[in-house]
Amino acid sequence: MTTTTASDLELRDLSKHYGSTVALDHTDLHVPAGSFTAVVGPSGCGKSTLLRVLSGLEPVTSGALLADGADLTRVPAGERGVAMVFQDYALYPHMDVAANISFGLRLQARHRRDRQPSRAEIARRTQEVAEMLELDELLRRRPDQLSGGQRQRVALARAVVRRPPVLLLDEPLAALDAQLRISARAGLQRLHREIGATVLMVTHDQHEALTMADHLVVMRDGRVVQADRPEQVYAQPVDRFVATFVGSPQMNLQPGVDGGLLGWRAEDGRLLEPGEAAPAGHLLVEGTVELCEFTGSAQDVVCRDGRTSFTLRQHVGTVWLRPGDPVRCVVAPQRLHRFDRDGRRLG
Amino acid sequence: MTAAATLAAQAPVVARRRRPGLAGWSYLLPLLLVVGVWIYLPVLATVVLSLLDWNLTSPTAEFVGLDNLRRLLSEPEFAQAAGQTLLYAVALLPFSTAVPLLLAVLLWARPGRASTIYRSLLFVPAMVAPVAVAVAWRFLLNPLNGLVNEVTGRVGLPAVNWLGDPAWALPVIVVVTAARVVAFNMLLFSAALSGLDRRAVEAARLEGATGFEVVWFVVLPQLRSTTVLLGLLSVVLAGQWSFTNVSVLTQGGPDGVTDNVYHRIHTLGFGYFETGMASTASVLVLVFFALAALAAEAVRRRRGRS
Amino acid sequence: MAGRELLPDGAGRARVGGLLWHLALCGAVVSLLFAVVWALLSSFRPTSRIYGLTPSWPTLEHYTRVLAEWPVATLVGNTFVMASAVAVGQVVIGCLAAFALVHLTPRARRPVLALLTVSLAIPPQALIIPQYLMATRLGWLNTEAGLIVPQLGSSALAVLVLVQHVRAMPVSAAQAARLEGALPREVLWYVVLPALRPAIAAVAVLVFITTWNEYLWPLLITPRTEDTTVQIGLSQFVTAEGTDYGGLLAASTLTSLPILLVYLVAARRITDAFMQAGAR
Amino acid sequence: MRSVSTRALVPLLAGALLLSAAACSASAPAADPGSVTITFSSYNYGTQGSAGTGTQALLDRFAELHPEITVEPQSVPVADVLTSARAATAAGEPPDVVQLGYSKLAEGLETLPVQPLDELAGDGWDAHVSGIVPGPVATGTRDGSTYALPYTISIPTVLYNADLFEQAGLDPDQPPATIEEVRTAATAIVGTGAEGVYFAMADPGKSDYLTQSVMNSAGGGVLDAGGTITLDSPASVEGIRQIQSLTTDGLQPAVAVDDAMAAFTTGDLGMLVISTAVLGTVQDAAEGNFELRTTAFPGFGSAPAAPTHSGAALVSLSEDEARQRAAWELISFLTSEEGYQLIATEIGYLPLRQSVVEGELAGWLEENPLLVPTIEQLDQMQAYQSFPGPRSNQATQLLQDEAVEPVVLRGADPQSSLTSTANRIRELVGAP
Repeated sequence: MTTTTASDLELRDLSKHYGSTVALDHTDLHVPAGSFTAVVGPSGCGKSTLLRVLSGLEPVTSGALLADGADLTRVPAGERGVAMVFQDYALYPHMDVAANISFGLRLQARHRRDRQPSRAEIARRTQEVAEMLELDELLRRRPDQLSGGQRQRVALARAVVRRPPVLLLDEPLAALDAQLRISARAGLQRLHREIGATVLMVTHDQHEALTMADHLVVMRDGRVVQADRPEQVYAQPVDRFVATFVGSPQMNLQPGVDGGLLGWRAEDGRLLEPGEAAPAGHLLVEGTVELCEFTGSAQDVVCRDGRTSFTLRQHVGTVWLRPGDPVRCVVAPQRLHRFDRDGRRLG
Repeated sequence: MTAAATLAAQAPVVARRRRPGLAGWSYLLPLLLVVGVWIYLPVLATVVLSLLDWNLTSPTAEFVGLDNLRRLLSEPEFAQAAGQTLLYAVALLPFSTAVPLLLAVLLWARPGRASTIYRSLLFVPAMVAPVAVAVAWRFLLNPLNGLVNEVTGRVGLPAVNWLGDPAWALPVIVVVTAARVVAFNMLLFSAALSGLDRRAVEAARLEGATGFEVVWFVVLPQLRSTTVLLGLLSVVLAGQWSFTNVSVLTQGGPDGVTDNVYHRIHTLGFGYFETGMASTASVLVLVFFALAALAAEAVRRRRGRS
Repeated sequence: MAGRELLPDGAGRARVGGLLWHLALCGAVVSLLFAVVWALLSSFRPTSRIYGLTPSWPTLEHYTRVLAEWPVATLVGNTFVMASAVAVGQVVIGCLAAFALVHLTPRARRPVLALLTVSLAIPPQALIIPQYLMATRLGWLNTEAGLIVPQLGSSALAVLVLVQHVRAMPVSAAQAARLEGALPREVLWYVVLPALRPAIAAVAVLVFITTWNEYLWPLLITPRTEDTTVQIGLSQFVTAEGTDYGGLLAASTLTSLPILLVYLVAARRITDAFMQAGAR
Repeated sequence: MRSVSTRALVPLLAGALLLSAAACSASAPAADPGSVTITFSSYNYGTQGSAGTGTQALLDRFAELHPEITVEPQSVPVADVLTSARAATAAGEPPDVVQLGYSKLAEGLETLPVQPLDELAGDGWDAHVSGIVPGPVATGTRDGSTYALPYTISIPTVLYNADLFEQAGLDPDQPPATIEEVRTAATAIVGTGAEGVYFAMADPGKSDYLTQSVMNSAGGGVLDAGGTITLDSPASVEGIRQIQSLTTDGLQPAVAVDDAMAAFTTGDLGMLVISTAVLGTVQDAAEGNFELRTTAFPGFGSAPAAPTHSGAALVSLSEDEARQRAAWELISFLTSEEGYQLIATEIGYLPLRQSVVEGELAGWLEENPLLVPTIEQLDQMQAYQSFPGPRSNQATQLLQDEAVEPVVLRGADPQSSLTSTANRIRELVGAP
């Protein structure tokens, strides 16, 4: 399934105000062409507004929006070559699946003087994308006769059939049940590879963002806090907020020297053998096990030391800790994250 | 005692207390009572009256069978009135469907304080006393010194005796009636529009649809059932909606061109006290609409739409 | 988000589109309201100027005379009682029937609805005589009951609208309540009615206005002045000696005020009632 | 089972209660033995303007004279007088005294339980009726008994705009007396740009009083003494044709009566030929615009004018003995000298007793000259003729809708329209 070249997106000092509330606050962002970029952040951080502004459904208050360098800010919604899948799918209730998918192409044919793509071409591409998303038996069904998963796939098919250079996904997996979500995740990534467009996915689920994206953007209060490869954001969180927001369980934090903070990931803690001394330079953490969360291949052990608590991950093969057991573990210096008094990363 | 058994023990209590059959019918009773006594009993009386020659006050009424029907069909006035009732239905159709739908869509396209104010203003004609509006129109349409002829005169058009000229009288009555119909149906369409999924409209915008295409391909198709319903209602009620204006402005004249079956029945029943003929005319109207309703039902069922 | 342009065509075209939008709607308002406004203005013109187009100083002569000689209060009072009683009556009957037709006796729905639809087409002019004879036999001449009860007969439209809304409601809530042992009466009261409130408001407004403007029935059933309604009162201005236009226009303005006031106060709620009624 | 039955019946009870509670609220008024209560259905009562206040004055005066009789007035729209009277009769509670328009009288006499007034009056009848103008009394008499006495009578008269007359070079003190003079005056007035004359033939209430006045004055008439329908006779047709020629020659606007009245009150119409009943309304509307004057109904050719009257008579429908007597008291007062005097001064209808004209009214007539020309023409007034049988009102409406309006306003051929309509009426009422 060929596609036009994916576009590289760029937001320059972009702001969006709804009356007095500020949804995007001088945001700067670069979305690499052809990437699968996930935008994650707490609710109200401006990620949905980002999509609505990119798609053109909302006008920009100030700043610029570029695609491959071309200024899109003033270009009307329909003419930006941007397709979007809504969170609640927004299918056309009175059209069957085939009509839903082909509506965009039929509009294109109406608008162009050469009346391209032709009726046969539209039918072919509709059939092709329907097969790709396993919808070919459902083409005559109406939206209200479809399951949640099927509706989501129709919404995807409708967006993808026009071969858009940019595909926006608004919490695409939120409405699916757990089982369907896993297969849909793989489906979306496969789809991204096949159509080669730049995909920008908005989600509140940081786990989803980490697993699916090749470019991760963390937002807060209308601003981009960090944008990088997922493993880089996971390994080098730029501040306390990113550190605790990305990755589960949350990064353990405890007061560091001179008011700063020391953070370590649950999997970076190494259990000491009874009587073993803590190696030099390593951080020693002690406590007793409060509860254990078994996840099949590993176990997250939540321990308490007086007022503070921390989580340690044990992998299969070691002796499983039980609530009430004493815990002494150490963290290697190079695995430690140091934050200053304001939560910004040091070094 | 498995869990299922204990559950079963309780179930019958619930089932026994709930008797949908009896309760259901007792809920329907007020409606059946009221419609039965005050609509269908009088219909029966009308059918009986249509077979008698009685003027309501004389003690004797003699059975004349279909004589009333023969006299009714022989007089040209009733046939003319019946034909014109259909004319009213067709003429009022755009004012009960297209015009209010257009206004409702315009208001719906730009939600906000302005559209709320416009919607309230546009609903006013539905609330003002019909007699007052009719009288105001008599002023405006006065051939000698009315405002309408004043304006058309300035533009160079000849002065028209709007309510007195057989060519113009019916269209004028339709226009005078239209305001109230547009006002009512505009609000009903607005209600239907508010039920639509706004996200689907945004999706269409993203697919490159212009404002017009969004309305034509996404919005209007979803309003088809409401439009058809209001269209049918308009065909059925057009005669009744125009009744007040006909009786106040033209009394069915000139040369009977503005008469419709409802005004004719009123003239027969109350003007001439021909109770027999008035009842016969009503039975004919009732039979016509009952057949039309059955035909519509058959068409709908054969088309298989639920 | 109020005020948000639903059909954005880019900045430039939006401004032009906006202008056209306002023009079209102002055009509609003018053409629909012209006669009503003309009637209102004419009610302030002195009798000698009421005909013709020569401008004149406004005068309250018609209003003072109407307020002095015409029983405005009694007429508006009678009509208000009649219209509200009929509205409440039809809504109660409508809700009970709609609930039963959808939840309790669905088998009865098709025949009953057919019966109601046909009843809409029956010319009221024909039924008036038998209805009048029945009402007077019950001794209801010149009484509130005579005005109200027979008009409950035209509940068909109310039922048809309410049934549509009850059917549009998700069935799950009612079924859940019934599973918890709720009686039909409780299902209606606690589950169906709260969700039906906007539709009820919409129907109540429609019935109130239609009944307020009813002419034929009050004419016959309440000949006595103290018991009759506004529309009959208005016809007293059309006399054998010619029509007293000034008085008629002043009187109809005065008697339209109550509905206009109710509407202005409740305009938001009435239009919203219609809007939500649609949303169901 | 027991709990189900009671609770399920709640909506059932609601419905039944609604109906029964209403039934018992119609308590009959307690009749105290001494006084009698009678109902008076009047289309003037409660209306705006002099008609309403005048009727109230009459009833107040009657109450002073007869404290033992309480009159309960019922105001009814003028177009629906017969309707509500017949409906009330069907309901078994007919009004005791009814003000019934002459165009509907014939049908009323056939279909309403009208009482012979001469029997109710007993021996006082001859003294009472002798002073009244004979024409309308004759109309209310059927085979020897009089069922209706004239109450509010008006005759067609010519209202004219003295200022317009002067502008057109006509002498306002020499108003036209014949149809030919009306034509010449109208031609002059049209010369000044205003409309010439308007005969209110197409009466909104579908009454044919003006049609009959024109036909009578032209030597024809709707019916002849023997009861044969003569509205299509050459003389009748000629009368109507003369009125039509005014329209075709552009001297008379082809508009509705309401439109013509509006034009007259704004001074755009020279002469308006209409019933004196509208004098009050037109006088108020014309105030300050121009000087309003009146003259008698014009003659056709050499024959004197023979206008008939419109307006209403009083009939009694009560069956009960005591109420019949009370009804006669009211009718006799309203048609007494004092009654007619009040009717003329308070409402503006014609005083139907010559004794009243020469008596108390003489002074009043000086200040209110508008009625004088008509009063002087009282003796030429013809009795209003109604078609025989229960369908007479329908026949009258047929005459007005099918013949008079199309001919006068829309140029239909007088002879063929009147002939075809005459035949339909002959078949309808079964007359020769």
